[in-house]
Parts: sequence; C-alpha cells; structure tokens
Amino acid sequence: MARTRAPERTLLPSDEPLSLLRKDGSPVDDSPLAMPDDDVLVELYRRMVVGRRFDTQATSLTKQGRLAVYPSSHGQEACEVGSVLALRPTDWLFPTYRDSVALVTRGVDPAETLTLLQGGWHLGYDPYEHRVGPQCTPLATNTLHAVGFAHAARLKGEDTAALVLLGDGATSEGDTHEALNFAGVWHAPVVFLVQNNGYAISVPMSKQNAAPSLAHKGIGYGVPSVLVDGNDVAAVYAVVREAVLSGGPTLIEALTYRIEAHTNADDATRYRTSDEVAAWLDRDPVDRLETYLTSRGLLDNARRAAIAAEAEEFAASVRAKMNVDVEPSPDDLFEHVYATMPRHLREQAAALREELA
Amino acid sequence: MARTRAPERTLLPSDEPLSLLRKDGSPVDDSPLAMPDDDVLVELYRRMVVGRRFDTQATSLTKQGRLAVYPSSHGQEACEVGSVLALRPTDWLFPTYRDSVALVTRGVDPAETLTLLQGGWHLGYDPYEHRVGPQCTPLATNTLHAVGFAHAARLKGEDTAALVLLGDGATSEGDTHEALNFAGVWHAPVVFLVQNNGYAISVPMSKQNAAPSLAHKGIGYGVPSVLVDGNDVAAVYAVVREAVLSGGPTLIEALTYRIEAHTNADDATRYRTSDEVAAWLDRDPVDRLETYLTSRGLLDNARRAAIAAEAEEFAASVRAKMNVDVEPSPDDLFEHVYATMPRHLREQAAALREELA
Amino acid sequence: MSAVSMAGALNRALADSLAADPSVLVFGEDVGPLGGVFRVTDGLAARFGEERVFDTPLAESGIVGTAIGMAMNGLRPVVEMQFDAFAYPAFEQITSHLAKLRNRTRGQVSLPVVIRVPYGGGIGGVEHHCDSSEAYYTHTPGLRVVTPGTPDDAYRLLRDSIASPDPVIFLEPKRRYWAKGELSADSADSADSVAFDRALVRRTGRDVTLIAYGPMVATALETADAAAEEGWDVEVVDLRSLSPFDDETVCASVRRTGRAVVVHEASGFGGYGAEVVARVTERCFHHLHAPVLRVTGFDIPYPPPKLEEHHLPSVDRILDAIARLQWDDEVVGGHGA
Amino acid sequence: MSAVSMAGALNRALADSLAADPSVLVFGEDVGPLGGVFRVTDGLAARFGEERVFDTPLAESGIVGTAIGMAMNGLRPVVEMQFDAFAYPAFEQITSHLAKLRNRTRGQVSLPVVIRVPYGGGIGGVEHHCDSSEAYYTHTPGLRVVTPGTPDDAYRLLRDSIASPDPVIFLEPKRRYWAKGELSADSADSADSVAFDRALVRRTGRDVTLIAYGPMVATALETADAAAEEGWDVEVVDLRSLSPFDDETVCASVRRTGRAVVVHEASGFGGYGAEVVARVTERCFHHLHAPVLRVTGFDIPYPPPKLEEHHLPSVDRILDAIARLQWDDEVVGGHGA
Ligand SMILES: Cc1ncc(C[n+]2csc(CCOP(=O)(O)OP(=O)(O)O)c2C)c(N)n1
Ligand SMILES: Cc1ncc(C[n+]2csc(CCOP(=O)(O)OP(=O)(O)O)c2C)c(N)n1
Ligand SMILES: [Mg+2]
Ligand SMILES: [Mg+2]
Repeated sequence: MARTRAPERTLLPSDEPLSLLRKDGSPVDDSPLAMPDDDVLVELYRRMVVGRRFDTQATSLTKQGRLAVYPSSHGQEACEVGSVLALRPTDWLFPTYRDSVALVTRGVDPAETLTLLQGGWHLGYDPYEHRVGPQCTPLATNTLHAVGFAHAARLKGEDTAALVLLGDGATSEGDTHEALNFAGVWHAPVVFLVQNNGYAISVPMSKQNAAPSLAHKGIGYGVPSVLVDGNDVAAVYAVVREAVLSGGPTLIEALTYRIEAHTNADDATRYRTSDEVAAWLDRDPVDRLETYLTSRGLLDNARRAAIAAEAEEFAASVRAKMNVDVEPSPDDLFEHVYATMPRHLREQAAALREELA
Repeated sequence: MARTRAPERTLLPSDEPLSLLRKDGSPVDDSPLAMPDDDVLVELYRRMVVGRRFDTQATSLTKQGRLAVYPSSHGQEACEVGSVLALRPTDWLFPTYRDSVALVTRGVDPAETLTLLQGGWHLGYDPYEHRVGPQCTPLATNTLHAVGFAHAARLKGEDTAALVLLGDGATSEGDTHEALNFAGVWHAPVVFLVQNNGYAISVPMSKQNAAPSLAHKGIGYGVPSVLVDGNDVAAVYAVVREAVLSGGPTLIEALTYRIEAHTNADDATRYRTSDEVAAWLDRDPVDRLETYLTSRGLLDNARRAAIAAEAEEFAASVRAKMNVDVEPSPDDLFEHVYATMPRHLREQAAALREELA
Repeated sequence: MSAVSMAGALNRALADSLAADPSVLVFGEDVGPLGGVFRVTDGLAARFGEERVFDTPLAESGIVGTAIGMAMNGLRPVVEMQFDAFAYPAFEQITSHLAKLRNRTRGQVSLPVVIRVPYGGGIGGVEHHCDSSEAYYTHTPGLRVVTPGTPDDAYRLLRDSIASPDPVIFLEPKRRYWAKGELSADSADSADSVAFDRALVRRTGRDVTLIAYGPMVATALETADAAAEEGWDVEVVDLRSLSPFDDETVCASVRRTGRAVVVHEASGFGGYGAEVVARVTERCFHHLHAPVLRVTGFDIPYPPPKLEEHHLPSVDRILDAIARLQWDDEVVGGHGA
Repeated sequence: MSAVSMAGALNRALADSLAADPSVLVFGEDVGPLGGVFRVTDGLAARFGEERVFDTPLAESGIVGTAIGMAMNGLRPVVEMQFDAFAYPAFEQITSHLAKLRNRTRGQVSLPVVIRVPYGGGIGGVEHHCDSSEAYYTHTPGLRVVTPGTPDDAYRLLRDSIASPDPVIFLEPKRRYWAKGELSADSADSADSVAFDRALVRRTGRDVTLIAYGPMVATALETADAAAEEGWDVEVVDLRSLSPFDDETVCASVRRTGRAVVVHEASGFGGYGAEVVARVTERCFHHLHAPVLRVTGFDIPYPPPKLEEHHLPSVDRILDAIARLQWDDEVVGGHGA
C-alpha cells in the first residue's frame, strides 16, 4: 500500500481556463503563463490569418466540387496554429481530418494537404518531410500512434515530442484511454491537445461527458493536465510549448468552437442555435490577437494589409493548384498494399490494365 | 464555457484508503464510514470463512484434475464477500473469472459456479436465478454489460443497481473507460469495484498505471470515487452499500492482494517475493474481523467452531458434487447458437450424431 | 402505395417497431436530434422521446457493450455504427459476447440486438467510409447477417431483425439509400418473418445464376438486362440473409442453370463469395458446366473516390465473367486430369 | 542439432532477431520477467534488458496502436496477444491502420510489426482461449498471415516475419507448442526469406491432396499414414503463408492428384477453407474428379474442454472426407446437368 502519490495539485487542471488575452484583446494581469515574445505573437497572427483564408478557400472548393468533403476549423485557429508553432522542428504532429490548417501551418503543401479530401488518394504528403503523421479519420486512433512514436524516440535517444490533436468526442473512445495510460506509465513525451469545440458532429458535451472538465481525465493516468482558453492563441502557444519541453506527457483541454458545420455536408441548424454561434463569433481568436497586437503597436495597418494580401495570394495558389485535375493512376491501387507486389495483385493489376486498354 | 462543475471534493478519493478495522483488528476511531450492524459483521465473517474454504477446495480440485483451471481469490475475501452482501436482492452482480467466492456468497450453487472451470460448459448457472451475470473472461468487457443493464433498469422504472467486479489490470482496457463514461453521462446506478490485488498475472501496478490511485480515474467521468482498504470487510461492505444506495455510479478501488498464484497454472515466484506475500498474510481479512468480533464478544469459540464446521461441510458437498462425472451432451454444441436451430446446424448435429452412433 | 427510398423505408421500419414494442430502443452516434448522418433515424427522437431514441458518447464498443447489457435486461436495442469501418472498435463485444452469450448461457440469455451498419462504397466516400465488412461477421457463429437490396426488403428485413431473438448485423448498402421502390402492401403493418432467412429469386432465367446481395442486387439486375441482349437468360438470386445461408434456394437455381457467378464489393480473397463458391460447388458439382466464378473488389484497401469505379464490380465485369463460363465446352463434358 | 519444441524454436527466433537487429523490440502482456504464459519469451527480458523486452499495460488496442507508432519511427516491434480472442480489442488498429498505412501513404510509411497470436484449440482451454481467427486477418489486404506447423518452420517463419517490411499476423498453433522437431542446419544463423510465402509439400502422394496449416499439419500427416493403409496415396501440402496464398504450389499438387481436401480447426462457414476451395476450383476445375471438400470445426462457438474433441477435425473425419471424393465416378466423367 506504500505507493508514491504524485501530488494532485500538478495533475489537476485549474478551475478556470488559463489565458493570456481576454475576449476583448486586453492582457490578463495575473496569468501563470508567460506571454510569448513579440515576434512569436506576430507570427501567430500571420499564420492564423493565412490559415483562416485557407480554410474558407477549402470550403469554397467543396461548393465547386473540387473537394469531396471539407471539415472546417474556422474558429479553432488558435488551437491549430498556436499548438503547431509551439513545436520544435524535431517534434512530430499527429493530426485529424479537421486539422488541415495545422498542416499548412507546419509547412505541408496545401495541395498535398487536401489530397485526401479531394479524393485523389488517402494522403498527399510524405509524413517524414514535415514530421506530420497521416491525417487520421478513425477517431482517437492517432493518440496511440503518437505515444508509440514518442516512446520510440526516447528509446532511440532522440529528443522528440509528439503532439496529437483530437476532439472532445474522440476522448470517449477507448483508444484515448489506452494512449493516456501508456503515456503515463512510459512517461512518454506526448502532448494530447483536445480541441473541445463543444460538439461531436451533433452531440453536445452534456451527452459526451459528465466530468468537471475533460482535463480532469489526466489525473487518472498520472498525466499533468491543463485547461486553456482555446480561442486565446498566446495561451495555447504557451501551454503547448511548456508541455513539449516538459519531456513527459501532458493532457491539454482547449475550450473552443467550430463556427462552421461539422463538414460542408452537415446541417448544424439541426442541433445548435445561431445565438450560440454568434456568442462564439464574439470570442474570435484572430480578432482578439489583432486588438492586442494593435494596442501594443506590434501591428500597423501596413503590416495587417501585407498579411491579408499574403493570405489572398495563398488562397489563389490553392485555387490554382486545386483546379488542375490530377488523376491518380489505377496502377496505384495495387502498388503499395505490400512492400513488394505479390503475385495475386500483379495478376489483378494486369487484368485491370487490360480492361482499361 | 459556462459548464457546471461538479465539486472536485466528492469526485476524488481520500488520500488514505478508507477503513473501519485496523490490520490488528482494532477499530478505527475517526472513520467517516459507519460500522455495519453486529449481525451483518458476523454474517460477513461466516461467509468469508465458508468462501475461503470453498476456494482452497477448488484449488485442490485442480490438483485432482477435476477442474481445468482455478483462479483463487484467497486473500481477497473481504472484497468478494463484503461487496456481495452489500447488494440488495434486486441488484445484479457482474463478476469475472476470479469471483467464484462472490458467486457462492450470492447463493449460486457451487457446482454450477465451477462448471466453467471444470470444462463442462461455458457457464453453469442461470443468470436470472440469482441475478448474476455470466462470469466474464475477456477483461473489462463486463463493465459495459453492467452499465447497459443498470441503465435499462432505470428506463424500466426498476430500482436495480449493478455491481461489476474487475481487477487492476482490467482498468487499462478501453472498455473500462467507455463504461465509466457511459455511466457518468447516464448517471447509471453502477458500482465499479476494482479489486487492486497489485498484479495482472505478473505485471505489477507500476507498469500498469501511473496515477496516484486507480480511484483517481473517476473524476474524469464525473463519477464519485472511493479508495478503500480491500482487506477490511467492514469497510468494503460500508462503501459498496453506500454506493449501491446512491442511485448513481461509483468507482471503488479496494487495495488487496491475491495470496495464491494467478491460477494454479501460474508460477508466482517468477515475479514476486515470498516476503511480499508474507506481509500481506499479516493483513489477512478473515483474521482481522475474527479478532474484532472476538474482542467485541460477538464471536465465541462455539460459534467459531460451528462456522468452521459449516465450511467443512460445504467443502465436502463441493467435493461430492464435483466427483460426479457430468458429461455434457454433444447435442449441446448446436442447441443454443441461435434461438431456433438453423438448417446447417441441424445437418451438422445429425452428422455428429451419426459419427458417434 | 407511393415509392419510398431505402433510407425512408428503414426510417419507417424503425418507427413502426418503436411504436409496436415499447422495449425497442434506438441509439448511437448522432441518431437523436440530427437523425443520423444518413437521416435514417430522422424524426424518431422527436416522436418517441429521448429516452427511447438517443445519442451516446462517441464509443462503439461502449454502444454495443451497453446494448448487450440492456438486452440482458429485457430491452431490444437497435444501434447504429456510423460507418462500416467504425464498427471495428466494437469487434470484441460483437464477436466474443453478442454472438456467443446465448450459447454460453445455454439459451438462458437472449440478446435481441440489431446493429445497423451502413456499408459498402460507390458514394465517393473517403477511406474508412466504404468498407464491405460482411465476411468478418458471417464467419462468426451466433450472429445473423442480413442485407437488403430494395426498399421493400429494407423495411421487412429490419422489422424481422428487430423482432428476432438473435443478434443481427444489419448491413445497409449506403449507395442504395436514395434509390426508390414500392413497399409491398402488407409490409406497412406486419413483420413477415418468413422472409427473414430466405434468399429470393429476383429474376428467373435458364442459362446462368447471378448470386448477389445488398448493393449488388441492382447491379446484377442491370447485368441481366444487358446479358439478355447478348442472348444469355440470366437468373438473379438476392441472398438477403448472408448468415444463415439459404442453400435450398441458391442450389435449386444453380442446379437448374448449371452456371453461376457470385458478385460482391468486398475484396475477393477470403470474402463472402468464397463461401458461396465452396458451398455451391460442394452441393452442385455434377450440375456445373463451369467453375462458379466471383466478381468482387480487388484484394486491396478500399480506394479513394477517384479510383473507386475501377474497384467496384460493374455490369461489364460481370458480363465478362458470364462469358468465361465455358459455353463452348458444354458438349465436351468430363473433367479429365 | 538436437530436437527443440515449437515454443523453444520461437524463443530462439526472437532471441536471434533481437541479437541481430537493435531495432527489434518485444512487448505485450506478461512477456517480460514472466516469459509469457506459454514461456515463448522466457529469458529474453533478462538477456536483452527491459528496454527491449517489456510488459505493457493490459490493453491490446494500446499494444498494437503503440507498435504502429514505434514502427513509424523506425523500430520493429514484435508484440504478443496473450490468446486469440484477446486480439479482438485490437481489431480496429489492425484492420484500419496496421494493414492500410503503407497503402495510405503510398509506401512512405512502412510498418514492420509482427503480432504473435497463440491460436486454436486442443489444449482443454476455456472459452475465448481457443479461437481460430485466421479468416478475420486473411480477408484484410495489407496483412501477411503466416502459421507454422513444425518447430523448424516456427523458427524460420518468425525470423522472416520480423525481417519483413510488411505487417505480419503470426499465428502460433498453441497445441503444438510442446511438440519437438529438428531445426534445419541453416536456420540458426540466417533467415531464409525464400521460405516466407511459399507452401511446402510435406509428403508426396498421387491420389489426393490434403491442404492443411498450423495445428492441422500434424493431423494431416497422421491421416496420410492411416490412408496409406487403406490404399490411398496422400499428398500433404502445408500452406504456411495463408496470405498471400501460394497458388502455384497448391494448384500444381491438385492438378496432379485431381482430388483435394482442406482441413482447419476454425468454423467452416466463411472460413479460410472456403477461399482455398474457391481458388483451387477456379484454377483446377477441369482436373477435378470431385468437389474439393472441407473438414473444419462446426459452425458454432468454440466448445468447452469436455466437448472440444467432437469439434476438432480428426484423422477419422478426414479419412471420411477422402472416402467421399467419388472414387467410383472416376470412369464416368462429365458433369451433365
Ligand atoms: C471510430 C470512429 N467513429 C465514428 C466516426 C465518425 N465521426 C467522424 S467525426 C465524428 C465526430 C467527432 O467529434 P470530435 O471528436 O469532437 O471532433 P470534431 O469533429 O468536433 O473536431 C464522428 C462521430 C469516426 N470517424 N471514427
Ligand atoms: C481482453 C483480455 N486480454 C487478456 C486476457 C488474459 N488475462 C487473463 S487474466 C489477466 C490478468 C488480469 O489482471 P487483473 O485485471 O488485475 O485481474 P486479476 O487476475 O488480478 O484478478 C490477463 C492478462 C484476458 N482475459 N482478456
Ligand atoms: Mg468536437
Ligand atoms: Mg490484479
């Protein structure tokens, strides 16, 4: 019965979400978090503006039939951008379907990012190029990949943390539990960032979980937990940065909201009110930082305009790339099922080629 | 962000395990728990003595080849007996392979209890007779059955709680997480009793979980949690009773130890020391209550002898029953795969009958 | 009676079962107020209340595991897995408990649970949204596996499934959700359990039997039309119940025609069609003029939208298979070494 | 070289792989200090250290999911599922990720993971400890599924599996763990990857081909001996690699003999044998004197210890199947309608 007890204090989240910037863009006085450096703040702003433009561009592409489907992260840019910029180059990102903005922020080519959603292949980028795991569709399954990856880095003597993104709904899956537990036992350098946007498609938090907060799960695994304002990019950056540098696991719940429907195929009016959306528009992460930067004199009109222009240019390049029809080759169907194509697949590939000849 | 927060106080376990009886059998002065009534205490003692005798008898039967395998609960009688006696007749028990003593305490015929382990069929008793779910082998899977069962009772307007037994190892499975979460969201009347006996076969707690205690998992689901001395039957009875009457879910971690190997087929010397076992023998749940009852004048030599005799008689009846060869009929193989035997199974049954003719 | 889509027929079956039997419950992810991502449960929560039609936490093992517990306690849960591949987290509960508890308890515990699984491809869905997972379930004794090919069957088979004392994996061919058809006169008011585990000859023909199910029934019927133009008189058998399998109806057809092709979307290797070939060959060997052929998906993971047409069995590919049924050999006979 | 049990051969293969390649890891439930419940990993933690051979929390999805992450990061995990049915909680990770990630990433991510699964019955095990789950894996493209029938193959196939860039489901026939055999001379020092996906003719014969794998290889050889006494000259093919399937070796044998029986412990319906029957029949139809028959477990959940002998394929039951291969028809020929 003589088990060492980790102090509860450090494992439980704060009562109120940590933050650095208030809703109105004014700084929080007594935050336990360190405000990021000025240049980081400007960079966070720039990436959020570009990210949001990319996101609205992607949504437009669904309407033109250039994308099969698109899950927007409009409203969640503080999480998408703040967490990714907090990573070191050697760290890895394990994203979900909703995290296209995180990907482009990490440097993945936008066309490669959208390959999955455009329908050309299941993945468009090389995970090793930018250290980004494949965007994951089956919920919560990427949490285990992140833990295994980070533990392997440890075993190999490498200083690599893994950041895994997941939603509030995904926390209910058994895999999330197993991943947190393995991370706790192995003390693996993994940051679990739960973007709690209030809904799993149509299902609200009240039907998803009865805990005081999702961050309260951490203590059950000996994993330190943080509750953060997910629309405050400075705070998200600060907590993820600290978690990445901690050398062990951290569970972060970021309270945020998706402004768009689940995907372009969803009808959000069936399960939420426009008042609710309006209230969250009022907490916009981009506006908030913009106000702060402006008040601090870090952002003038010229700089703002330059960033807006950069975002437009980026969107235009996305449009251009996505308007080129890249048709995947039927040969691809068989090429990578195994390292070397077995005989039965060679036969099937040949039959298809003959059919198409 | 205006979520109601359940007060952390009631969701977190106490720092030290709750108890009513000290290791030496003396009562704890300032326990927050209510000591069970005298007659309950004597009954707890009687059932533990009988249960232990049953358990050693079962282990002997493996040596004689009358049982295929037996997982002993020697040392865990306070959990097995205390929790089951805390149930009301309308409540249900969802046990595991290790909980044969809980079953006989609930009134299941010992021969029917041992059918699984004897190899005659997968289950020997009618679950509806004593309200005992099938003993469950795949770990943690019964937690979900218990939650569904209890929620169904609620929907049907019945006052039924479900007690599900599981081990420390089983808490690592995804199903345990999903069950706690469903129970939290549904506020289902389910008592999760984790018998933390320190090992999952050979794997110690240190490799299983890094939390301050397993009971610290509850808060992540909004499920009130209790840490209890699992070798103190009075305390186990008290906390389970309270949980059963609460009308909602409770997670209880009971700290205990299995004195025998995992099963008769296991070699426990490979992963633990005899010193460790000796230390736990010193915390024996039966001795502890015996000392207390004797000191209180609730147990004299005559009563003790009568109970010992009853236990011997019970063991003799188990031996007698298990020495009768009950051979299952090959027809049973096909009879209950579906409600009505489909044609292909009728054909297969006929073929087997012909073969055996 | 007016034409209804398969999704509409399923919705009606759920509503009628909920209305007829207070022990029926419907739950899963997004099946409540949203009405399911395919709208199959549309309006049910409003009509029957959130005690009977409700959203759960996002956890498939949890959904199936709690459904098992509820069924042990006398209810009849009808649960939805949002897409085929998202049923896999529940595989343990399905395989080791749902399928086996009746047998384990010698019939004392009955588990009338229906698991609805929208399955198969052809809708331009991304990875994990288009699996054909029937072989995993049909190999598991204790489960019934059923799949409708028409709105009328969707209605009848779902009502039968909900009424069944056995657990049923109810596979809904999602690419046919929007295709319309008539409901037969009697189906609106009663579940006709005769239909439940019988295959159906959807079109009679003398030359060759096409064996299909679920999404491929329509494709098989289309093929039969096309084949008629080439002079082949094709019989189409819709299996409906994949497990148990209706040997009688299928073998009677193949014995009549002497040739057969099995069609499914799932990968061929170890697919359900292998069982059909093996059974039919064992039982009809001396009636066969040619080996029973399979037209199936390739032995690859389900492809991305832009390539799925190459993977899926098409009318042309089925016609090709028919053409390979050794029509010239007929007079030769014998299978010399 | 002295005789070694299959468990011993597997232990040696793990040790040799660990010694040869620092990226190899062994982990799972009780595989560390205990050495596994079947002692297959005995002594490895002590020899290679607990960084390379270790116990994990009790969670199969966690074990496979973290193995995937480790493999993405360049390691070669060899994990154990304690018993067949306890691999089911990992089904999603196996089916949707382990099998598909190479394809998903167009070959950029390689997952050299081996999942060792003690499978099958015949050891008096209680429910959930005796499943034959090969059909679930063989139907999943992207996985290799391998099973040894002898200690020598156990050694060679496991070394090949660990060396393979593809994920491998390595099925260990637990009832044969203790049967001894010789290791071939070269197997102690090198993994011979030629063996990896080829079936092996274990005994030649002219009259009929017995197709077996894993636990049934020994039973098939025994049957061949018994059949010889009845005048049948039986050829025994040990598949070894269930997926990919070695059409060449198997079909060559069947074309020679004109008759075949497939044997496995798993339930017949939708079982692996169905694929073998279907393939062989498609490819050898005109060489067949009789339908390819199956001798398998019944279509029931695995029975309790006292009844398992009735369920498992026996020498007698295989002999019966051989007897039903229409020996009298031989001269008749033709499959008239
Ligand atoms: C295992 C699994 N089950 C179901 C789904 C279908 N599905 C896709 S997204 C989604 C909701 C996810 O909600 P959340 O985790 O909160 O993430 P969000 O979409 O809000 O970012 C569901 C149910 C899935 N992708 N994977
Ligand atoms: C899903 C699953 N995985 C693995 C096993 C094999 N197994 C049986 S008992 C056991 C250890 C269980 O430990 P714990 O939960 O602490 O219970 P205890 O045996 O100590 O009572 C294991 C790994 C199993 N029964 N089910
Ligand atoms: Mg969400
Ligand atoms: Mg334990």
